[in-house]
Amino acid sequence: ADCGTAGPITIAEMTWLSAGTLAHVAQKIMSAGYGCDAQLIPGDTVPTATSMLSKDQPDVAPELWVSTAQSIWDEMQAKGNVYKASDIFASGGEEGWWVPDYVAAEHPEIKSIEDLKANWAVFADASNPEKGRLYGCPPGWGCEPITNNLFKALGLEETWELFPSGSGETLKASIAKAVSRKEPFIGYYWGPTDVIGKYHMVRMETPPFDAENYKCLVDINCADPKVSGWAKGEVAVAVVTSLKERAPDVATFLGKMQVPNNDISAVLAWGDDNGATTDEVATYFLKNYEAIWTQWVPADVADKVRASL
Amino acid sequence: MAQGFPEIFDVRALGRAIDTGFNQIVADYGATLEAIFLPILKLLLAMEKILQWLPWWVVILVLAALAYAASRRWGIALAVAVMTFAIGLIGVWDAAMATIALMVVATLLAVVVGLPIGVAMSRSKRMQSITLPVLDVMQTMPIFVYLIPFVMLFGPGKIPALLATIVFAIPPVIRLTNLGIRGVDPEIVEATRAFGASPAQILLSVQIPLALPTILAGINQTTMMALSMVVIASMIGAGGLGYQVLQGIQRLQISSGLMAGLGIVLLAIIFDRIAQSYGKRMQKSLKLDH
Amino acid sequence: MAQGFPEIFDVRALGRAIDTGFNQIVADYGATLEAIFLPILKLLLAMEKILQWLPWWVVILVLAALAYAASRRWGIALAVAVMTFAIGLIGVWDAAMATIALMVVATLLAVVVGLPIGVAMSRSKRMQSITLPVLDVMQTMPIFVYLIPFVMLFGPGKIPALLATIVFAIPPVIRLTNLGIRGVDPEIVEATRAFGASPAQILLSVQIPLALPTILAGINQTTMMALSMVVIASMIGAGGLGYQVLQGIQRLQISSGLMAGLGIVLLAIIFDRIAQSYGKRMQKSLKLDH
Amino acid sequence: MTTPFKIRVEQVSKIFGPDPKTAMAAVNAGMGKAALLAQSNHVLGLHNINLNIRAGETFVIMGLSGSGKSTLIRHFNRLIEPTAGRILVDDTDVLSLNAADLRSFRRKKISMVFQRFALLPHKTVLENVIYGLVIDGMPKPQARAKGAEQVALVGLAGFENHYPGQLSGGMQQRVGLARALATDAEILLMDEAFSALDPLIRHDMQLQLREIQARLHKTIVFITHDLDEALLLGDHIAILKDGVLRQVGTGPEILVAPADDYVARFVRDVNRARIVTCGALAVPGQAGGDIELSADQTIESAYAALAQTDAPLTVRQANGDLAGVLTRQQVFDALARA
Amino acid sequence: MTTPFKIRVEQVSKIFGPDPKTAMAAVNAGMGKAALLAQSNHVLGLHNINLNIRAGETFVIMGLSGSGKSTLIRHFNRLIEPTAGRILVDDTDVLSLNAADLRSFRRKKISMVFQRFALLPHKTVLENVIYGLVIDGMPKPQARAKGAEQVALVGLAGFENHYPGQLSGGMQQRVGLARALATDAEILLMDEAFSALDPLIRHDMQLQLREIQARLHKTIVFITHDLDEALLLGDHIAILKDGVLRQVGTGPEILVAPADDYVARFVRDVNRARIVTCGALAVPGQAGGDIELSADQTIESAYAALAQTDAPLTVRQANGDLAGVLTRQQVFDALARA
Ligand SMILES: Nc1ncnc2c1ncn2[C@@H]1O[C@H](COP(=O)(O)OP(=O)(O)OP(=O)(O)O)[C@@H](O)[C@H]1O
Ligand SMILES: Nc1ncnc2c1ncn2[C@@H]1O[C@H](COP(=O)(O)OP(=O)(O)OP(=O)(O)O)[C@@H](O)[C@H]1O
Ligand SMILES: [Mg+2]
Ligand SMILES: [Mg+2]
Repeated sequence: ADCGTAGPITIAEMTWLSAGTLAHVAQKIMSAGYGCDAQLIPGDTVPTATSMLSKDQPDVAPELWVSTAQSIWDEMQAKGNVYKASDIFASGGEEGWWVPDYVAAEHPEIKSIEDLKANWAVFADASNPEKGRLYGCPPGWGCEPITNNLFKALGLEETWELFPSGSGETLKASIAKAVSRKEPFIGYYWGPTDVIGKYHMVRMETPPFDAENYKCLVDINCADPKVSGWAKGEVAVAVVTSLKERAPDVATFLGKMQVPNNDISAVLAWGDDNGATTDEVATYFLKNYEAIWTQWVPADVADKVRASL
Repeated sequence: MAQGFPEIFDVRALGRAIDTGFNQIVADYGATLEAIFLPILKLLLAMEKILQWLPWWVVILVLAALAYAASRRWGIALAVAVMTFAIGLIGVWDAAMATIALMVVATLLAVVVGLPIGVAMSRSKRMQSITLPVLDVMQTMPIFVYLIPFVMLFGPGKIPALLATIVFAIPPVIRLTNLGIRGVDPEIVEATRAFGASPAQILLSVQIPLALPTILAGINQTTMMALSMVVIASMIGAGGLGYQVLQGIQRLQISSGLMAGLGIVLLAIIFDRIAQSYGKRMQKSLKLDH
Repeated sequence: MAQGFPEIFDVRALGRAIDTGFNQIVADYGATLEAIFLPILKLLLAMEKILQWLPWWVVILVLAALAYAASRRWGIALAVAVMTFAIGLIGVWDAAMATIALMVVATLLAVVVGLPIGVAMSRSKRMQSITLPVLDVMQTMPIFVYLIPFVMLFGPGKIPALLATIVFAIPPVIRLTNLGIRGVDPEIVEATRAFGASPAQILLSVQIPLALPTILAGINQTTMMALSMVVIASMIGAGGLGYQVLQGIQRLQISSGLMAGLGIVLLAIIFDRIAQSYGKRMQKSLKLDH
Repeated sequence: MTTPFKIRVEQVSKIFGPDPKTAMAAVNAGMGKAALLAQSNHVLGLHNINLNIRAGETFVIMGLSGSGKSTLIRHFNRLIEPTAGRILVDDTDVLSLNAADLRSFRRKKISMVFQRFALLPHKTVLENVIYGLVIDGMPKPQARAKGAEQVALVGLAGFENHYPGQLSGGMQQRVGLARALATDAEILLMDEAFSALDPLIRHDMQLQLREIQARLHKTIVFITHDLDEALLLGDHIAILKDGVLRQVGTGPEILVAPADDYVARFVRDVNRARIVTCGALAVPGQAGGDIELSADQTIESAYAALAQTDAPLTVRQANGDLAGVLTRQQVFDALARA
Repeated sequence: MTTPFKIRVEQVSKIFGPDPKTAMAAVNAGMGKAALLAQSNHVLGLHNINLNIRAGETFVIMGLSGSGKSTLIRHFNRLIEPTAGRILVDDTDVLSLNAADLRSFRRKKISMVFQRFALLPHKTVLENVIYGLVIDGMPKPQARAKGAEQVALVGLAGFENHYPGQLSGGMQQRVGLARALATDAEILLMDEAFSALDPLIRHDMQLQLREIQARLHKTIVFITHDLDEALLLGDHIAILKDGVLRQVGTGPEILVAPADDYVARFVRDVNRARIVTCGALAVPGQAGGDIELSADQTIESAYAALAQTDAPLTVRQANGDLAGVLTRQQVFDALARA
C-alpha cells in the first residue's frame, strides 16, 4: 500500500495529551508505513474544526470531540466535506460530573447527580459559603448548554453556584488543586483522559439516557429542561472527504483507527507520570501495544512502521 | 534535517524537580494564601454587586461627572456619557460592570503596591538596577505561564485573575513613578534642599506633586494593560466581558465576540479619556498658565 | 437585583447579520485571500527551515555578530551569545527557531506596511487624526476577537497567526515613525527648506535619518509586541515556543511552560538588547560625539 | 526701472492663527498684539512693515524676544507667507514664484545662517557645507572642491570630515556660515547667528564676518538683540517691537535721535564713544597740529590723541580731504547728550 | 578670634568622577582640566581655591560657562562636598555639620536664588515665598504674614495667589528673591540670578537688588558672566577659569591691572567711563569753579559737567571734604589707557 498522493497530508495536533499522542501515532504510521508527507498542524478544537469546515484543512483530526464543536460538526455533515472515519475510542467518550474518590468515599450519600441538591454544603467554597460550587463546562464547548440545562433541571439554582471554568486548562488545574489539598470538588469532565486516571476521579451516577430530554438539554434556549443521562460521547476520527480520493489506502487505515478506553488511559498515565512528550508517548504506544495498531493496517505497512521505531 | 541543540544537561530532571516542588507548595500553603486574599475577593465582589445594582443612568452620570471633574470640559463629559450609553446599547452592560470592578480593584492594588516601589527605585541606583530587569521579565513572560500556577494555588476565580492581571499590569506604574520622580527638574529639588528641606519633605511637597502627571500616565497605562488582560483573565474565572468574548469565539459567533470586544474598547477609551485629560490638565497647570 | 441596561434595539438581529455577512465573505473570498498570502507563507516556512537546519553555534555566532555590529561593544555581543546558548540549554532550541522566524517575518511586514503609513501621518494633520483612533482600537480590541475570523478566512496555521500578530504589533512602528519625523528639530528642516530642498529630498536626506532612532524604538516595540503574541498565535497554529507553553499548561507541567516562557523572555531580551544598543549608538552619533 | 534696493518690503503684515484675514481687519482697526491674542487667540507677528535694504549693505534687525524679527526675515525667502503685503527681491515679487522657481530662488539667490546652527548632525562638515549644492544637482566632486574652499575660508580646513557634534559652538557656527556662503547666494540671512556663542568667541565671529563681508560684498540681513553687535555690524538698523517697526536708520542716527521712548530705553546703555565717529563731530576749521584723525574712526579710538593736546585736532576724510577739527569740548558735548 | 570675613574658602578643590582622590593627586601634580578629562574621565570642577568674603559685601564670581562658578557657590551651603579643603561660615566649618545641623544652617543662615528661578510650579507665589519658613516649622498664619511683607518688598503685592506660570520671567525672579529673603538668612547666594531675563528687565532687577542691599546689608555672593553686571553690583570680583581662580579684586582694580592675558581679554570691551570714579582720578589741588563732583560718581556721569567748562572741577568726598580736582586731560588719560 502506498500513500497515493505526493502532496502533504495534514493532521491536527491538539494540545491535550491524548489528542497529541494520537496525532503522532497517525503521523508515524502514515509517513513510515505509507510513505506520506504527513505534517502536524497544532491547534485547538474549535479553530481546527472551523478550518476543516471552511478550508478542508487539516485533512485529519484523530480525536475530535463532536459535542465540543457541535454546530460546526452539523454544518460539516450538511456540507459533506468532512466525515467520521471511525470512533477513536472503543467505548466512546464519557462525559459527566466527577468527584475525586476521597469525596465519594467520605460521602456515600452522594452517589448520583440527583443527590446534589440536598448535599450542597459539602461543596461550599470559602468565597461564597452559602452555596455549593459546581465547576461548569468551558465557554463555547458543546457541554456548556448541557451542563447549564442540567443544573436547572436538577433544581440546583437555589443552593448551588455554577462556576464558569474559563478553559479546559483551568478546569484541569482546579481539579489538581482540589485533589492536592484533599478539598471537595465536583465538576464537569470527560474521559478517557490522563486527568481521570491520575486524580482518581469518580463519575456521578445519572438517570438513564432519555433521547427526548437530551435533545432539549443540548439546546441553549431550552425552555424547560428535564433530567437525562449524558449521551455516549462521540469522538471522531474526522477526515476531509477529499482524502478518500487522494489517499484511498490511508483513508482505509483511518477507518479502522480505534483504541480501547482502558488501554489508552494506561498509555496516557504512563506519559503523564514520565513527563513524556507526545512524540514519546506515541512511540511508547506503537512499541507496546502492537496488538492494537497492527489491526489498522496491512502487514507490510505494519512491518515498515515497526522497522522505523 | 534539523540541527537542533545538543542535550547538554538533563532539563527534564530539573523540570520534574520544579513541578514536584510547586505541587508541594500548592498542597502546603495553598489554603493559607487563599485565606490571605479573601478580604480582597470580598471587596471585589461587593464592588461588582454595587455596580450591577446601580441603575444604568446613575453609572453614566457618575462617569460623566468624573470626566468633567478631570477635564473641566463639557465635551469630554458628553463623549464619555455617550460611550457609556453605547456599552449598554450593544447589550453588554452587566458584563461591562463586572469588568470595571475587576479593573478598578486591580489598578488600585497595582498603585498601592507599585508607587512605593517606584519611589524606592527613584532614590537608589542600586534598587533601580535590580528592579528594572525584574520588570522586563514580568512584561515579557507570557501570562499563560503563570496563569495556571495561580489557579493551582488559589483555585479558579477572581483572585488568580486579579493577581495575574496585577503582575502583568503593574510595571508601568512602577516605571513611570520612578521616571517621573527622576524627571523632576533637579534645580527645583536642589532649591528645596538649599532651603533645608528633609528628604521626606522633598518627596511629599515637591517630587510627588511634580511627578504626578507622569505617575498618572503610568496609572493610565496600567489600567489599559489590565483591560487588555480581560479575556485571558476570564479564562480562569474572572467573568465579565472577557468571558463573553471567549463564548463568542468558541461558538463562532463573530458578532458576539465583536460586541464584547467593542465593549472592552469602549471601556478603554472611556478610562483613557478621563485619565489623560486629567493628566493633561495637571501638566498644564504645572507648566504654563494656572 | 441587577439593574441592567434596558434592551433598546435588537442587538441579536444585528449580530446575526454580521455573522451571515462574514460567512459569505469566507465562502466567496477565502480562497483568493489564501492565494495572495501564499508567497509570504513560503517565505516564513523557508526561514524556519533554514534556522532549524543551521547548526546551533552558527546561529549563536550570527546573533552575537549582529549584536556587536549594532553596539560596537564586546560585552553586549557576549551577553547575547550567552543568552542564545541558554535558550539551547533549557531545551527549547527548535521551538525558539520557529518563533524567531515568525517574529522576524511579522516585524518585517509590519515595518514595510507601517513605515509609509507613519510617514503619511507625519505629513498631514488630517491623516494623523484619522489614523490615531484606528490604532487605538487596534491596540485595545482583544486579539481573540479577530483571531477566529482570521482562522475562518485562512484556516489555522501560520498565516492567520502572522496576520493577527501584525495587526496587534504594527501600531508602535506607525506611531513612532510619525512621532520621530514630527520630532525632527524644525530648525533643521527649515534650514533644508531654506536651501531649496524639495519635500522628497527633505524626507530622505534629513527627516528619516534623524528620526531613525525613534523609528528603531518603534520597530523594537513592535518586535516585543509580536513576541508577546507568541502564545496566542500558537493557539491557531503558529507552533514554536508558544505551543510549548500551551502544551505545558494543558498538561499542568509548570516547568515545561516555564522553560518555554523563559525561552520567550530570552528571545525578547536578545532582540531588545540588539535593537536598543543600535538605537542608542545612532542617537549618540547624531547628538554629541561621532 | 531699477532701484538701488536689493530687498523691498511693502506693507507686510503677518498674523498667526486659524483665521488671519478677520484678525487682520481687527488689527487694521487698531487692535494691539496683546488684545488680539486675548480676544481671538491670533498672534500678531508683523504689522504693516515697510523696509528697503540696499545691495551690499549689512542690515540689522533688532528687538526683544517675540518682537517679530524671525518672522520678518523668514518672509524674505518665503519660509513664511505674509498675510498682506509684498516682498520684492531684485524687483521680483517672491510671492509670485511657483514651487520650482521658489526652490531655485532659494538655492541660488538667498541663503541663511541659523541661531542654533541647524547643521545636519548625521553629515560631516564638508557634507553640510555642500548640502545646498548637492540638492541643486551639482556633481559631488565639483561640489566637494567648492565646499573645501568655503571651509578653508571660515578657517576650518582640516575639519572637513568631522561631525558637527565634535566641534565647539563657534566652529559649528562657522560651518553654518560656510554652508550659506557655498551657494554663492547674493543675499545672506542671519537669524541671531551669534547668540548661542560664548562672548569671547562671539566677538571673534563678528570680526570675521566683517572681514568676509569686506571681501564678498553680499547683502546681509542680520538679526540680533544685542545692541553692541548691531552697532558693530550694521550699516542700517531697524528696531521692531510687538511686530511694529519703531525706527530705521544708521547706528549713530538712532543713538542721537531715538524715535520714541522705547528705542531710547533700548539704546540707553550704549557706549557712545565707540559709535560716534570723529567725522560726525568735526566742525569746519583750520587744520590743527600734527596729530590727525580720520573721519570714520570712533571717538574712543581718538582718546589717546585727545589726551595729548588741548588744541583742536585735524580730522581728514579717507581720501585725505579735510573734514574739520575736533575739540575736547565737542567730545564731551557729544558724550553728555545721553 | 574673630575675623571680618563671613565666608572663608580654604584650599578647596572639587573633582567630579568615580575616583576623585586619585584624580586629585594627578591634578596636584600639575595636570590640567582638559588633560584630566581626556585621560581619566574625571572633571576638574575647582582647584585650590582660596577666598575670603566680607560680611555685608556683594561678592561677584565671574567666568565663562563651565569655569566652576556654580560648583564653587554650592560649596557654601554644602550642596556639593569638596574633594579637599575647608569652608568656614562665621568661623564654623560647614563640613563638620551633621544632617540636622546642616538643615538648620540652610534654613536660617544661608539662602539661594537660582538662574532659572526654580520656583515650585504647583504652589502660589505666597506659598513659594514661605516655603523655607514652613519647612522650618513656622505656623502657617505667621509665615503668611511674613511672606506677604517680602512679596511687597519685591513689588509683587497683589500677586500672592498667582501661580509662577502666570508671571513673567522678571516677576518670577522677584519671587525667587522674596523666597530667599523671607528666611532672614544673613547670606544670599545668587547663581546667575538675572541671566534668564530680558536685558531691560535685567537692568531693573539689578537696580532693585542694589536698593534692597542698601537697606538690608546681607552678605551676597553673586554669580554672573556678564562683566557690566559684575561691575555694577560687585564690591569684589573673582574671576575663575577652568576651575582656577585667576584674579580677585575690586572692579577698578581688575580693569586697571588685569592679572593675566585671559582677564585682560575678558575686560577688554568695558566702558571705563562707567566704572572709573571721579575720586579715583582727582589730583590734589585748589577747589575749582562752582561745579562740584562727588568722589564716587562715575566719569560718565560727569560728562555734562566736563562739557561746561575747561577749568578743573572740584571733587568732594561724600562727607564734603575736598578730594581734589579733575581736569579734562586726566579724563582722557584714564580713558585712553585701555
Ligand atoms: N508659527 C507660529 N504660530 C504662532 N505664533 C507664532 C509662530 N511663529 C511666531 N509666532 C509668534 O510671533 C511673534 C513673533 O515671533 P518671532 O519668532 O518672529 O520673534 P523673534 O523676534 O524672532 O523672537 P526671538 O528673539 O525669541 O527669536 C511671537 O509672539 C511668536 O510667539
Ligand atoms: N555633577 C557633575 N558631574 C560631573 N561634572 C560636573 C558636575 N557638575 C559640574 N560639572 C562640571 O564641572 C565644571 C564646572 O561646572 P559649573 O556648573 O560649576 O560651571 P559654571 O561656571 O557654573 O558654568 P555655567 O555658566 O554654564 O553655569 C564643568 O566642566 C561641568 O561640566
Ligand atoms: Mg527669532
Ligand atoms: Mg552655573
